[in-house]
Amino acid sequence: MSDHGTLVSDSIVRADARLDRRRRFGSLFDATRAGRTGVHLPALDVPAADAGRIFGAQHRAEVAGEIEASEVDVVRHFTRLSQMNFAIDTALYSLGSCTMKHNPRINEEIARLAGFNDTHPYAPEHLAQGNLELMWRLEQALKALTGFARVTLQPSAGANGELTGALMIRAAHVKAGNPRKNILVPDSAHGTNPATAHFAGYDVVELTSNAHGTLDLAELASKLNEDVAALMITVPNTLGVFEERILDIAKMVHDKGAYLYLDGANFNAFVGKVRPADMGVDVMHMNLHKTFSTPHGGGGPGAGPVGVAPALVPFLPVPTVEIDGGVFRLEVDRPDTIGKMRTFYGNFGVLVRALTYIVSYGNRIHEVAENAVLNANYIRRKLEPFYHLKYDAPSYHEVVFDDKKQAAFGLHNIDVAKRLMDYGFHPPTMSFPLIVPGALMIEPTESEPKEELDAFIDAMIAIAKECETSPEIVHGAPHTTPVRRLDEAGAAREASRPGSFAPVLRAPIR
Amino acid sequence: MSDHGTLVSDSIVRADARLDRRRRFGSLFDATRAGRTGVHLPALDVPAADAGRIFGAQHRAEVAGEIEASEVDVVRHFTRLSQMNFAIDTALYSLGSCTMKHNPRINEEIARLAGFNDTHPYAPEHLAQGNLELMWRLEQALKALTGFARVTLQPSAGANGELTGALMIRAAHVKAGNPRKNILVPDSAHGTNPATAHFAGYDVVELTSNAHGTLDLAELASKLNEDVAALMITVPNTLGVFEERILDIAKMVHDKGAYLYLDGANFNAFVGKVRPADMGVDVMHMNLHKTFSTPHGGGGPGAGPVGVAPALVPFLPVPTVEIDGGVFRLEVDRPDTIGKMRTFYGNFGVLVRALTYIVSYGNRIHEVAENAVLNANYIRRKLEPFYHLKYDAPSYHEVVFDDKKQAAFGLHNIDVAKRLMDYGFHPPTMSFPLIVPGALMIEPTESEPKEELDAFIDAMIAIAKECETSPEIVHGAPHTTPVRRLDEAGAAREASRPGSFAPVLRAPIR
Amino acid sequence: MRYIPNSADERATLLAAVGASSVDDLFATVPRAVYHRETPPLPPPASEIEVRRDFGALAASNASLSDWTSFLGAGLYSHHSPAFVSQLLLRGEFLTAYTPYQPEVSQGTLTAVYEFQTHVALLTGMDVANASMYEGASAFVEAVLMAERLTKKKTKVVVSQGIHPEYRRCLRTYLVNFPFTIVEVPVGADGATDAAALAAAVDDATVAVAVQSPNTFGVVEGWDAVAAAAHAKNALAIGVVNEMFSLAVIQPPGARGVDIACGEAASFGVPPSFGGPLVGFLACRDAFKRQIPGRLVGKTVDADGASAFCLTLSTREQHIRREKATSNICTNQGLFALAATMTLSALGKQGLRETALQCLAKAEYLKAGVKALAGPFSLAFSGKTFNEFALRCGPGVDAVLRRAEENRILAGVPYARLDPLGPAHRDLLLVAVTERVPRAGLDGLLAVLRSF
Amino acid sequence: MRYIPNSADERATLLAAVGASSVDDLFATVPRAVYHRETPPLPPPASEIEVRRDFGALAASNASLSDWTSFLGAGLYSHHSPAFVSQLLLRGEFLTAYTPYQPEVSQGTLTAVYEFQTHVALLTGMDVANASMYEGASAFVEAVLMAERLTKKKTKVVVSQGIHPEYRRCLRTYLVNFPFTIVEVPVGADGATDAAALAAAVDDATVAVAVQSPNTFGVVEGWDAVAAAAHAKNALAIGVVNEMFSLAVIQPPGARGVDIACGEAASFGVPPSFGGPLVGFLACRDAFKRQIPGRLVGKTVDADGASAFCLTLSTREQHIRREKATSNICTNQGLFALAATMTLSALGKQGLRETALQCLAKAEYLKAGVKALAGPFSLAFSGKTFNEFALRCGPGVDAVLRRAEENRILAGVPYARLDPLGPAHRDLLLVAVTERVPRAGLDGLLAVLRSF
Ligand SMILES: Cc1ncc(COP(=O)(O)O)c(C=O)c1O
Ligand SMILES: Cc1ncc(COP(=O)(O)O)c(C=O)c1O
Repeated sequence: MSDHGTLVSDSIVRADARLDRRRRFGSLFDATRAGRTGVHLPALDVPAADAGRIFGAQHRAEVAGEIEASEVDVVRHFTRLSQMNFAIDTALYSLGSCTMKHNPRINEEIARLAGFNDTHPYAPEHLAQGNLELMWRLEQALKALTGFARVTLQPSAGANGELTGALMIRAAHVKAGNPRKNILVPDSAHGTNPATAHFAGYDVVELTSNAHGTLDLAELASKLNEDVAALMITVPNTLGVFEERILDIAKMVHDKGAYLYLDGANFNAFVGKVRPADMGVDVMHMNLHKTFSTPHGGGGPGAGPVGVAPALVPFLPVPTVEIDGGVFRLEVDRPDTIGKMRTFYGNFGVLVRALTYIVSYGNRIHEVAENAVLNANYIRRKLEPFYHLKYDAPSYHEVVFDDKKQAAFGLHNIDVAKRLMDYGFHPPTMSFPLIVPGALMIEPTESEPKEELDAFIDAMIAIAKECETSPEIVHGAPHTTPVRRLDEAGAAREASRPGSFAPVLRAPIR
Repeated sequence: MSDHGTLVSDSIVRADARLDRRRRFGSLFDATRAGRTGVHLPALDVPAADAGRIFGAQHRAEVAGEIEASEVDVVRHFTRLSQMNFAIDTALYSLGSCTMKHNPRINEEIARLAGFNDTHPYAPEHLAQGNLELMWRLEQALKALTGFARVTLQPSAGANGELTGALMIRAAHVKAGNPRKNILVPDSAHGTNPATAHFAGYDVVELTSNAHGTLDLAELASKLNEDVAALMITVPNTLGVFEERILDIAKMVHDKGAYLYLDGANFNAFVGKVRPADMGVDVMHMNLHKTFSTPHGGGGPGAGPVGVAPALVPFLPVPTVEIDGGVFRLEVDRPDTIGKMRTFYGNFGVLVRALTYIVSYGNRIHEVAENAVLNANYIRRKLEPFYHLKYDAPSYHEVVFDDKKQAAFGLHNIDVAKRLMDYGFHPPTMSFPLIVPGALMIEPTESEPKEELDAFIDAMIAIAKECETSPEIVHGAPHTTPVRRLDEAGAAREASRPGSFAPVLRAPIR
Repeated sequence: MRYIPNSADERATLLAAVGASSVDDLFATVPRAVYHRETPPLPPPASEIEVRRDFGALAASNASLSDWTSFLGAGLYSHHSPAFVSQLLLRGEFLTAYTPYQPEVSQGTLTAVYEFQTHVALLTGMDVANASMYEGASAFVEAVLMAERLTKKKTKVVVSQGIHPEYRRCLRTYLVNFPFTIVEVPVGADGATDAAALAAAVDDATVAVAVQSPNTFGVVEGWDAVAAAAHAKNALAIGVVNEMFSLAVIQPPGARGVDIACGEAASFGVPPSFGGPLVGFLACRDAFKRQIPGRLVGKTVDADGASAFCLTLSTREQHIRREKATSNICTNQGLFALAATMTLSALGKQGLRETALQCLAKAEYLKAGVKALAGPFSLAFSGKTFNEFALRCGPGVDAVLRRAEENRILAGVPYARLDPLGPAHRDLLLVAVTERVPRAGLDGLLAVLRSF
Repeated sequence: MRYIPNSADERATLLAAVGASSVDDLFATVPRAVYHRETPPLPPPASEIEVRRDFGALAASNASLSDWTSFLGAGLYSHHSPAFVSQLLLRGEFLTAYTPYQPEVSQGTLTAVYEFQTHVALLTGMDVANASMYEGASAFVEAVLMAERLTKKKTKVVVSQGIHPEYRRCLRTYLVNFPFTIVEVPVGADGATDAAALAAAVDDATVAVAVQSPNTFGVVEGWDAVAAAAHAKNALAIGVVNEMFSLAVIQPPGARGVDIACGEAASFGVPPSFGGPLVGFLACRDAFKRQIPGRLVGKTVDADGASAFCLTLSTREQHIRREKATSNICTNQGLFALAATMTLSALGKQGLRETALQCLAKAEYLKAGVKALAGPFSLAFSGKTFNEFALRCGPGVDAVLRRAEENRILAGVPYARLDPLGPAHRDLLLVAVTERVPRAGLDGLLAVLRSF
């Protein structure tokens, strides 16, 4: 374990890459073969319709350019593609803020039951009682964990939850007579926070973090006034630091008639330990695809339920799920509602997975937070001698190092990140927090075993040493991935070129 | 496509293998951690039992040495393990005689329906009508495709089907007054054939193949006598050659009162084109895990149904599935039955998959055979200039080359096989037919697309050229697999060492 | 707990290593007043055995489309999903990966997203499509916001009432704080948007003109008129599609002058799942691509010159541009965009068309059946339809639904479900049909109607 | 056809390349008299939609243990299978691989098989286990044949009637052509094999003495007596186990002198699937390993010295030794041995024991309930049991089954199902219980009994 840093420069004989089937995966569009098909339907059992006659000039004769492939081709293509991905199912995924934790398979099994998966949202309510009960139970569980008066399950992801919350805040201010103008957002915030504030019709006023990475209360006081609709903070923030003065902050905000919005993407750090409503939070979204372990699926889907204090309940999006005499129903008639954030009721399949997860942990769910924080602190402690830590306040679920030490050798966070791939780990987050240049934001989550943490730590230390001894190896990394380091600037240039995305059509649309 | 043979000697920088998580997969027994567990049961809802009191001296306090791991550890372990496997889902699997064809996913879905998968064989028959109907329908379909009077679905795999057939033959001879002594088996036969004959209580008399790789009728005549219980042949045989004189052979066999047994492992070459019963075959097993596409699962399970001519029907194993007035039932009372080949009724789950497959092809199932034979012939035609073909009779579903040309450069079939892995393909079969020393037995199956056949052909040609130009590279292959060429002799030595398999026990059994 | 690997001993080792004497130490900066030491107010942990029992019972109390004959659509259509799709989605490499920020270890996801974009572009006749939006309605809102950015300083959007009421409701919800006027244009007797009214509603302040086809009554609209109305006043034409199979037999918006196409792609093998997760899409002409919201995958090369894919034009996005971003979307619908891509790959050109033709033929069969009825039912509109139509129910929608349920038939969606508080169309039932329903199912519904 | 990639054009290209003018040319050596040009006598191809409908209906007509309270066992016990198992089994790399003949590209399968062997060895207390047998009964036959090879020239096997009747039936079937005598020894009033009769039956010609524990009546046997009886005459002791969870609370055969252990390992998360595929196992003492049938995975190193696994001692097998092989087995139960390995890994030491203790406690609860009944039921035997016992049914077995069915309870397996033509034990119902059945289910069965 301890003799890290030993480099192995292996000369290996590869087969000609052009001949190695394992290395020839492009788009299936480049492998399409005329005349093939991968699905076969029942024989048509009603008279055929003449689409040409029915639609006349609006008829389309074919979707030119579409793939033609057999089932075999398609199964192989996607199996091969998957083999080029890194995933939490294979190793520690240090991507900070993304909470890449174990995704239990029972959740997938339950979400795939035909009684959930193959149900239509417009089925009569009496034929959807199980679905409604599930949503109701999830709301109760989230209320219990947050202390809020109600929780809407409708938002499709975290950012959508933020917008839902901001719109409710605005609706409440409007109802009170003045929509107000600004939302305060600390400079450490995730990009969705300012973007959301903007899309809710507010101007963003940025708050500069103090030396601990937390809110500067004097600055907050100076910027808080009757034009401020809300303060939008993240707890623990994106540095992994808890806002120690949260109770004071809440009071200051409330004193000005503003609302306190909490970005709950980091709920994983305190679920079961602290109820956000108790801290004076008025609105909070939760990322079910983080804290509650629904899989990220290479980009989504998520779900971003929003919990609210009593004052905001009238503004919840419709419908809500209500229970009357043991019967569940959808309530659409809520006069002060902001309206709808999407079709139907939310990412129901994600809700199923989240409730399965919550029920599986039950009253031991605080162990999630405890172990997430413990694991992050262990990494911090072990890597502190090797990587610079700009903010040294106590870490919760994640720790944000930076590349200051490595920069001395001409290497940057991206080099460390890419080299980590050669050791079999997913790199940390680098794109934020913006207040840490060269950030390496590491979040192990509670579901990493000690030996995996140790292996990750060893790899990080080995890389720190490589930066000193063999910078060119780190700079040239990764060396062992399906593709080498990409030209991302070239991608942007290519994307900007007129017509660059246009699918190759062999014939005009007809 | 045509510039094969270009070698790329790449010098790449790997991470220290000891630090690369992707390369550290051993047995989970080596990664067990005290105190972990991956399954959690409902709280015990009846009074606890005191096992120590109940079993006294027979009580066992723990299974010392057993794994201790969390669900996370286990999911990761097996995901990582799988990534070290080659599979038909990723590329052409040229392993001859094994019929590695596409395994449709609908078969897996159907076999996993709780109404099939979670049913008990001793449930009352009226609560298992769907299962019995499925077995009955599969028997009807196999009868339609083979022309046999009946088919037993009980045997667990091909070899078990062979034994079932041989036992029925013997029972018939016994009933006729003389069990007879020998079974004739050609020298090209798969190893299970002679082994089966032996376990059925017969002596094996080997028949030497003629210059075309088929039966020498004169030799057959000379060895056929009243001591012969059966002739056991494979059609097409393991060289991929059809017994052109099969009708004459059947007559010769029957004239001596013997039975003609057909090893139907190669049914894939003629399913839907020829009914074995029409050729005079009396008994044939089918490998559902070959012709009928049930997945091999890294070694099994299979199913080896056996079809029989009317004379052998009385001897079928019990139970059979019968239909009376629309109700399906299990018949156990068959006085001349050989008995039972296993518990229950067969590898039911495999039967479900096979019937799903047959129903999906329906009356186009002969296209399986046509395309399997076409693909094999295409490979043969393209590789003939580069690899030696000992028997040049027309090929059906497979073609057996050998390493005569490569031997001139000091290389053998195993070297070609291992090098093929570097090109991303699974090697051909080498262990038989015994009459082709240095065999390279290639079976592409019908489910390979032309471009995959071409890529395989290009790889084989490139290797043939490498044998001439860079024999050391071929000899040292594989170079790019999770492990390099294994010391198999060392494995046998180690296995023979006393106590070598004994699990490491940290404590005596208590 | 089986999801937390470290044993109590191991946790103690970690605690010692970080120099904490207890877990509470790690939470020292949480104000004591709100820090909980007691266990959370939830029941004890449930085992898999209990979870299967408990959730199995919930699921069993719903009407699954696997067991019922369903004519439910209204924006979400239940098509065949090939068996391999749900199984390959379970591969951990797809399921448990994050957004492909690190392309060297995400080529699988990236290639698939690029293919998704290409499928959407081909189907809609557009030049560029993004990596997915949440679902149809929010995709529609994003299309309007995009048009606003492209046309600058304009303040009005003209929207057909043939657009799904929930989409229009979302537009109102999201745009409430923008200085925007939303003008709705009704449909005519044929069920299609009143072309004259549409053209009349457009003025120089108009950002965009938006129409859905087939529209919420199932009626096929003419894109040319929409484009003409928009372009006459330098506005953009937005085409909404939520039954993507229609594009295999009907001219796509991109071929008929529409500038932005958006909507729902769940028809491609995405399970309905009580309405989510689905797969929104947004596609546009090349000239507008720098204003597209959400993720976009593009092509590039690696250090060895090998071609590869990565996320690109990310300066449009919130993690770079913050409040100036084209949208606040971050997490999208990756896994179900993948499901749609897999399904489209297997269907291919031939399967797409065959499925569309079957849907069309079955809907025509039903419509002919309705016309042949003597009873109190009629087709509400005369326009052409694809696989859904509005049935005017003399006996009332509820009576029809109930009678059908007795035969394990879900007869359709009452228009009132889409627009619960609106006054219009209370007697309309939206009846949709896909290739999943055999003729016996169609005849079953006709028999129910005939029984009135 | 979607499973055959090549299009008609591509097939024509291939045909041209091989120089054939039609597919028929390729079949020229098939005698014309038997060569079929017409399509096979089967219905037209079924689509996935039709397959789901058709097979879905068949499946729905069976009693699934997921929906019923089940006390069925009798050699096949329905235990919990963790959710991840069936999902990981779907990974193509496991599912669609062949037997690992080429170890360099099969380390996944090989490692898992080695683990399976290790689990079996640990559980049974043996030194070596093989890669799996078909199922319990054939494993038992192979154990007897192995004993015959090891003891040479002996001709008799002594078998307890406590061994599952189907296992004994298989033994008779397979051995019919060997010059063998099978002597069966009855069980006593406690349900255990009559120890004196057993010892008396063994003589110098005896190859092996075989006993099952828990036996087919659920009764726990004493291995020591079996080993003593066998070894007294230089025969081998064979221990059959088909409820492997018992080995977590009861001394294993390997610790008590037994030489070969065999049976069924399906209890470890393998779905019952109407009786197959299951997972036979065979384990033995080190000294006997060269006579073990079937595949065996061993350890070795690669060219770089890295440790790795491969199939070994294959000179025992049919592909090398042909008629001299230790068995004709080739394909085994790979995938389900993997399922069992996954399940065992997750259960681990703690889960194994906890599951066993729950089974035991629930069976004891039921037995106590039966004893407390006033009615016409009794425990048939007095011996100790693990999770199954024989219930003597005064009202007749069928009446009990029927009454239970009305309450969606599968009350047990009539002994007559195991031995349909035999005369004995017609009034016995074998009642088995596992951790899957909650107390309410146990009480439900007791209520049924109480109603008589
Ligand atoms: C701190 C924080 N806030 C908000 C978000 C946005 O959540 P989502 O991606 O679900 O929209 C994220 C996740 O990326 C996040 O890490
Ligand atoms: C020609 C032939 N016969 C018999 C068998 C034995 O079949 P199984 O492995 O199913 O026992 C095989 C398969 O390996 C085979 O290829």
